[in-house]
Amino acid sequence: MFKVEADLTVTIPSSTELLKMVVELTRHAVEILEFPDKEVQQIALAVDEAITNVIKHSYRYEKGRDIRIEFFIAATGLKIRIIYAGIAPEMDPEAVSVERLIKQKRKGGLGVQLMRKIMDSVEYSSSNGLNICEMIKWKKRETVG
Amino acid sequence: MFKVEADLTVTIPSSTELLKMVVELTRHAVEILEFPDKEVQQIALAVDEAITNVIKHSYRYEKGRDIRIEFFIAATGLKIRIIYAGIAPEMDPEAVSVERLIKQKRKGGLGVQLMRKIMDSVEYSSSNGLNICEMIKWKKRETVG
Amino acid sequence: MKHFQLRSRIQDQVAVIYPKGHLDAHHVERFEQEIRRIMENRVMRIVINCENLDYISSAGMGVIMGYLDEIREKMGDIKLCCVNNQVYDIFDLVGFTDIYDFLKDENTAIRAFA
Amino acid sequence: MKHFQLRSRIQDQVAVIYPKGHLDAHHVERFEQEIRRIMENRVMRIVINCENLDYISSAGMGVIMGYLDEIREKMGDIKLCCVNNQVYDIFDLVGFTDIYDFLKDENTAIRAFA
Ligand SMILES: Nc1ncnc2c1ncn2[C@@H]1O[C@H](COP(=O)(O)OP(=O)(O)O)[C@@H](O)[C@H]1O
Ligand SMILES: Nc1ncnc2c1ncn2[C@@H]1O[C@H](COP(=O)(O)OP(=O)(O)O)[C@@H](O)[C@H]1O
Repeated sequence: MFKVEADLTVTIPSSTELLKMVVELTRHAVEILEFPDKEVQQIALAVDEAITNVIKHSYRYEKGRDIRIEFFIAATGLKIRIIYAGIAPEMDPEAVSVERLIKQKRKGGLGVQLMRKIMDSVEYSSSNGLNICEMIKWKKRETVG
Repeated sequence: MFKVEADLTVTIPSSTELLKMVVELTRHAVEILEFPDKEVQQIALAVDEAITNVIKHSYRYEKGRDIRIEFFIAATGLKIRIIYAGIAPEMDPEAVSVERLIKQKRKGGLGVQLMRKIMDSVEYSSSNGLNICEMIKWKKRETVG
Repeated sequence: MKHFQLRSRIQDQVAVIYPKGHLDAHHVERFEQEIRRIMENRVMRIVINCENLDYISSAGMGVIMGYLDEIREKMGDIKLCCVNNQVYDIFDLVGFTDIYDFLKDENTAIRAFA
Repeated sequence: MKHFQLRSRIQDQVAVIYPKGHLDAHHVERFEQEIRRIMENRVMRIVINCENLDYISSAGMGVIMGYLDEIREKMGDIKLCCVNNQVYDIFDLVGFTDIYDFLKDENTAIRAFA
């Protein structure tokens, strides 16, 4: 399905200043696949959420740490792999409903939920001090070709 | 001045389809340095020209070859390094005036001239089958800070 | 070029906030400060006019979420208006559309408090 | 989303081309085909209305350059109009502003042929 080597790779330093750049870069990369406009926007948002979490949770807002984003582009869909160091993510944090989050006066807790709603699969893994977040979005039948 | 490692790295396959993505990515990266808007646009154009030449002359429009773009961001300016394989560029092709190009019915010959007009320095080098195009733009006094 | 801008005003004891552009984790502090400043002035009726909001990530939505409980306890509310389709779809994905009132235009949103 | 679009029309024996968006090496073929199609129809008076042209690289400028000699030999010309400041600066950098007429609006450009 996907090639072994990424079609497009970006390495950025951990800075929220670069989030918008990554979002627009993702939009462009995804547009090439001719996903519907709405999905293009949402996939870019999923990448924003993933990278925001890396900066916030894994790097605790420390600047200048590496985040590598790899795009694997296939006729049937798109795989995005984010590789980073720092604190490993907790595995599968449970989704908390917006109602609960509001009652708990939480200002977060939506990022991973959004990623899972937008993408067809979101997987976290860690080994040897490197963490990987891998997301896949398949093209729907009616949008292929 | 510039760090040894790039602040931002992008590796793309040789496809003119991705030129616009690179242009917008460059705009974003350069905006962070607070260059004046006009210079932001023009630096992005210089990168377009450099990459277009790589795809056209070094890779002869062959798709899927790697082009690596490194951004080095410093308070005093910006260095952009483009690393690629394929046919090594001729060293310092002479600038031909637009008048001459028109008389010769040429549809090209402006790219490197534009790069040199926009950037403060443009240097090509090759070794071991790898080619490098390195461009520097300094921040003007009045725009620093 | 500013990617995110913010202004607000008060009309009929309702604070109207106008976020503009791209609201992500980088710009969220500015947005949160504004909501808090309004609440510190004891205004608990807030309309977020999203007419010029092109993009919002969960960082921005977190702010809209985090103060809602306190605001509603104090008999206020947060209402949203003029949300474009793309941004609306995102609010819908996370379930905001069940919890907040989304109004077509600003006047309707302000009058909804009366 | 189409990054580059092109249409053209003929008025008073002048062809007016409307490039729109981002004209780079990826889209230049479409632009070149249009110029050649116009010339094959023996129209040698061409106005390029750049009102909606956001971006042009040397690939696009090459097309404007490559046919000028033939067009002028055949008593025609290429004139540009409605160029925004950023694009004008680029045309100026390469020296186009010494060689081509740049007009404020389309009518003036068309009438400049009369
Ligand atoms: N890259 C990451 N590294 C470490 N922990 C993470 C990472 N991404 C998510 N998490 C964990 O998952 C939780 C849920 O993430 P999210 O839904 O984005 O909410 P928020 O970041 O707003 O708390 C986080 O609070 C954090 O504990
Ligand atoms: N990356 C490159 N690899 C090989 N040759 C190059 C490269 N860049 C530029 N050149 C050479 O320099 C010449 C001038 O380039 P340019 O000014 O962009 O004009 P054009 O590409 O339109 O011919 C090219 O014709 C080519 O011979």
